[in-house]
Amino acid sequence: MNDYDRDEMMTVAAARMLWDGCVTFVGIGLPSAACNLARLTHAPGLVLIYESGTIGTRPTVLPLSIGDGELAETAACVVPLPDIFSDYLQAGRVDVGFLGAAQIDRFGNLNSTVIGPYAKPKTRLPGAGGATEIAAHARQVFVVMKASPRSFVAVLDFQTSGGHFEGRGKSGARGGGPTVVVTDVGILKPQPGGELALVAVYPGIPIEEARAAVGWPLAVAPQIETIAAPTRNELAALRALKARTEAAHREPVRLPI
Amino acid sequence: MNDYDRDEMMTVAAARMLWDGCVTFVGIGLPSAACNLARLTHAPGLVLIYESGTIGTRPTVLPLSIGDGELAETAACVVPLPDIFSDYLQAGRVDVGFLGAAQIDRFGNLNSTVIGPYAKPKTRLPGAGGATEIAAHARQVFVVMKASPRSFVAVLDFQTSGGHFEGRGKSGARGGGPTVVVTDVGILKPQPGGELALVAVYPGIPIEEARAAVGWPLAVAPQIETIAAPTRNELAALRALKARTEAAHREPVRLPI
Amino acid sequence: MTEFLPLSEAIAKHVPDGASVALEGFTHLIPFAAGHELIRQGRRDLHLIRMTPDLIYDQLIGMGAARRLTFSWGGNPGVGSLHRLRDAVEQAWPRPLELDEHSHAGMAAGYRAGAARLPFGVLRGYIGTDLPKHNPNIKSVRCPYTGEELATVPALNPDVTILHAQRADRRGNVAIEGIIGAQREAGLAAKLLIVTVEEIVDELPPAMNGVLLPHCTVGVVSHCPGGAWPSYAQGRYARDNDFYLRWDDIARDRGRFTEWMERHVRGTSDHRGFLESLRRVAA
Amino acid sequence: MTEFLPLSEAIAKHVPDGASVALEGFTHLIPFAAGHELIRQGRRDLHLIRMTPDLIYDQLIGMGAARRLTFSWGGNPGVGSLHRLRDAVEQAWPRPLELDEHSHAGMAAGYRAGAARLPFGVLRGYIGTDLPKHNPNIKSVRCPYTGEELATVPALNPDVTILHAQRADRRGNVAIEGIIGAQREAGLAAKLLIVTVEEIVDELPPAMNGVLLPHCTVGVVSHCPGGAWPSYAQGRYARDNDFYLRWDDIARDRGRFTEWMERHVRGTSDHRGFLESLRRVAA
Repeated sequence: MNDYDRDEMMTVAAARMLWDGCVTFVGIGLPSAACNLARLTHAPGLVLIYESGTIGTRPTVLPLSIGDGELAETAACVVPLPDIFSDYLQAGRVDVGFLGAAQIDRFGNLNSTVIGPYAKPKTRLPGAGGATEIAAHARQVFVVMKASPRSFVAVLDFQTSGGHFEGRGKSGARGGGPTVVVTDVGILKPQPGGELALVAVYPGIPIEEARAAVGWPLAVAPQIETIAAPTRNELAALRALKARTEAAHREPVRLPI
Repeated sequence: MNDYDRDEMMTVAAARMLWDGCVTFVGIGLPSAACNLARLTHAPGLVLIYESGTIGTRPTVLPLSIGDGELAETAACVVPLPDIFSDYLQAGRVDVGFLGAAQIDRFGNLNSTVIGPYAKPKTRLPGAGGATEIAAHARQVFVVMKASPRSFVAVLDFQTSGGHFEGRGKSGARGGGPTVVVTDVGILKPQPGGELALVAVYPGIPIEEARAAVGWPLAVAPQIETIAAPTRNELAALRALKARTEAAHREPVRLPI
Repeated sequence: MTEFLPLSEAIAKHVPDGASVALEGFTHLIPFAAGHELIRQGRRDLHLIRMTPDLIYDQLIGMGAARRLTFSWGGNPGVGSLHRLRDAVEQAWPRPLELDEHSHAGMAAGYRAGAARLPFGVLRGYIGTDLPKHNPNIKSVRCPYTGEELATVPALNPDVTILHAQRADRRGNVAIEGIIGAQREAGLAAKLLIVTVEEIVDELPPAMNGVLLPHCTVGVVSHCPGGAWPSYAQGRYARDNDFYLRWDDIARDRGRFTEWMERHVRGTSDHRGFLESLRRVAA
Repeated sequence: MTEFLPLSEAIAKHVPDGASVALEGFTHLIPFAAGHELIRQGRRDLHLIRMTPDLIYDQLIGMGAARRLTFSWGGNPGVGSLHRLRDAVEQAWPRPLELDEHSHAGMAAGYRAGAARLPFGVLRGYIGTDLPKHNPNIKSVRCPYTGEELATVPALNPDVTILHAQRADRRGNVAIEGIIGAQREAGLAAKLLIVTVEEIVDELPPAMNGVLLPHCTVGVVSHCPGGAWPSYAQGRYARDNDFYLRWDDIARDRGRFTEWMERHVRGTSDHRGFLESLRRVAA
């Protein structure tokens, strides 16, 4: 069973961390794939909330955007976006929020705003969106990012969303912050004090590769777990989901004329 | 055409003041009768908002409560009650709000809270409900009350809702306050300075009767209008509405068992 | 996970003496059956919260269950006074009742803040009224942009909110249709939400933009047909306006009130028994 | 009274140079046709407001229509960057663009405050982020009950909000179905609300608890079938995900972008012409 790629390994690793009944705040891309994989395998009662306002969606294919029509059609209900942020996220009803970013630092703080100075950026990124308050208020945050020294940096260019920053406890943030960072070379978790350390690797990926992919001297937990490779069942479900998605998105859309 | 009673005269007088397209915040009782009479006669485009959350209702009978099922069934839409108060009333979208009360003073301030001291009342009344913010934010307030020296008083026991009180202009109130007080003996309007004066009487009711029904020395406008008696058409529409209402409310309700 | 419990167990397990409890529903879907169960179980010292106390709070107050009342309009809609509420406030019978009195707009802002887990709500309210003189909970805040002073109310976060709704599914999703008042906000503001429902179905149709309380917001569901009577359930049964009129007579007199409550509420074992006892009277 | 106007007249009459304009719709029902009409009429110095700028704001910004942008997430959803937005921020091309940058939760609070005509919104937000260092509009207020410090945003009250919806009736009531994002709040927050609709019907069915903007909240209705493309209208046509992908190529290059806009938007007289010009390319 070695016929999987690193994206698949990451997706499966993230999906396994979700439990049945867990309320997740889902972003597009790998988090959406991981959540729907979990829902289609071990966690059928997973509650998916997309920030567009859909609660309890059960899409048969992965959405391209966070507001695809299928999310509304398969939702338990569709509520105004302001309600999602006030009455669900801020109110502490989200168990797990997923985040990615352009940069992460050793405390799990994230940058999705700019590379370079804010007033005159080298690269203008999309910005916060829901991330700032997901980072503050979801009970746990799962960060999913491919590791490289350019993205796992010693100093962020801009802090969009807070991880285990100093003073978090008194900041008014209701959630616990990042509890895990899933990368393509292994899994990091915050240690007492909040600094991330490597706690697990994937089959065939040496610890040294993980350390080389991180732009600061990465702490390594005393015991390193090796994550089990994706099972046949997991891979089959994930690939079928992706195949359905590609087929659906290939269907031509007619101009409304 | 002398076969009408004072209630009918008041209702018709109030109804005539409403215009087609006017957005009204309606209370139960005489205001509801006046609004629906207007809608069924000269103002078919009147927009009725009940605080229960129904917007654009077109009931065929008068509701007994402010949340009767027919209001929902005939509404353009039903929204949460908090939206009514924030996005419609506070936002300044209500042209006319109707109010009644147990007591009114010469500036159109109203009491619907207590007779006697607040902490140890002689009579505990229902309280503010929507009245305080209707008085503050409706563009105009129409007060409808039967006149008597017990209810038209020199000094309120408690001010529940503000009329033309001192400092209204700087109070944050967005609306214009009471523009008319419809009583069973005539019609009062605020004069410059805010004090109410008698501006109109009904056929056959002398000014002296109106003055005697008010517990302060009532100012009288230089010119007193005499309101036209209800027309045959108005009376017919009002009585048909009331007959339909009584018939509907006489229908026995079965216990849900 | 939403619990499914008979109403008597839901109340016994989750609503202790002294709790703050909101039974919401604006004219429509008032959870009468749940209120009666609080009376049957002899709850004491409750902090009752409700925009429009209505008959069910008249009954709770008259039976001595309440220590404090947070409210904005306390009358019998379209009829007149709530005599038991009046008697408690005017004569402290059967016990004194503290009032935390608001306007509708203020209570709506308090529930909304509670639902969002903000500590306070802001409104352009309580203008030209004596209410703030008598209620220290009404304060103000200055707008950091315009310098304007705006009224504030503390967030309302009841220990338990009880709602009545038309339907729930077997996972605990609750669907409501019709006038909803502040039900949604009061439900989401609660530490625990209990919902009594007319019917439990295997699966609700997709609600799209309708009103649904997702199961992750619902603590307990109790099947309780007719549980809103004499209030109503849109599409199921109508408001018993006649009973609201008759209540005026029943509640006017302490003795008659007590007798009625002993016979129909405390003398019956559940909501079905309550309705049956009334049917016998009517027959 | 709601006005019924062709889109070109609605824009000509109600959206002057320099206006603050919110075109809302979260992925769904984005008012593309209205945005194109702003470009056709050569609007300048607009203050554009929108949670997720999307392609339509990329086009407006790239054509030099905007002076300032209030937003919370500026990307091509599921695809990547908005190249014209980036070019304006990074290189001031074709002109500099002021940013008033927020989080989604902050903008939602701003729209909600705007809809309620409160001067500011409160949220437990902007925690652990550098945004307040760069946006002086993000301030704070102290809770008068708990002493906690909470973030505030100024109310958003656009001069004009433009929405796209499925249906309006002849009085100007507007019915929306599906994902609504902050459309309702942005619409009610506006000094004037313009709605383009797929269809105008004699009478809408009663909406009960659905989403309806009553005619007294709607300033102008314009009939504009297909007006959300390449976004979508639930129940009418699907999101053209493929166009969102293709836009990445078109917008990456200043020349190619300008040529595309001149040909398809400025070179057509209305939305039907725009769609037809694209059909010819596809054929």
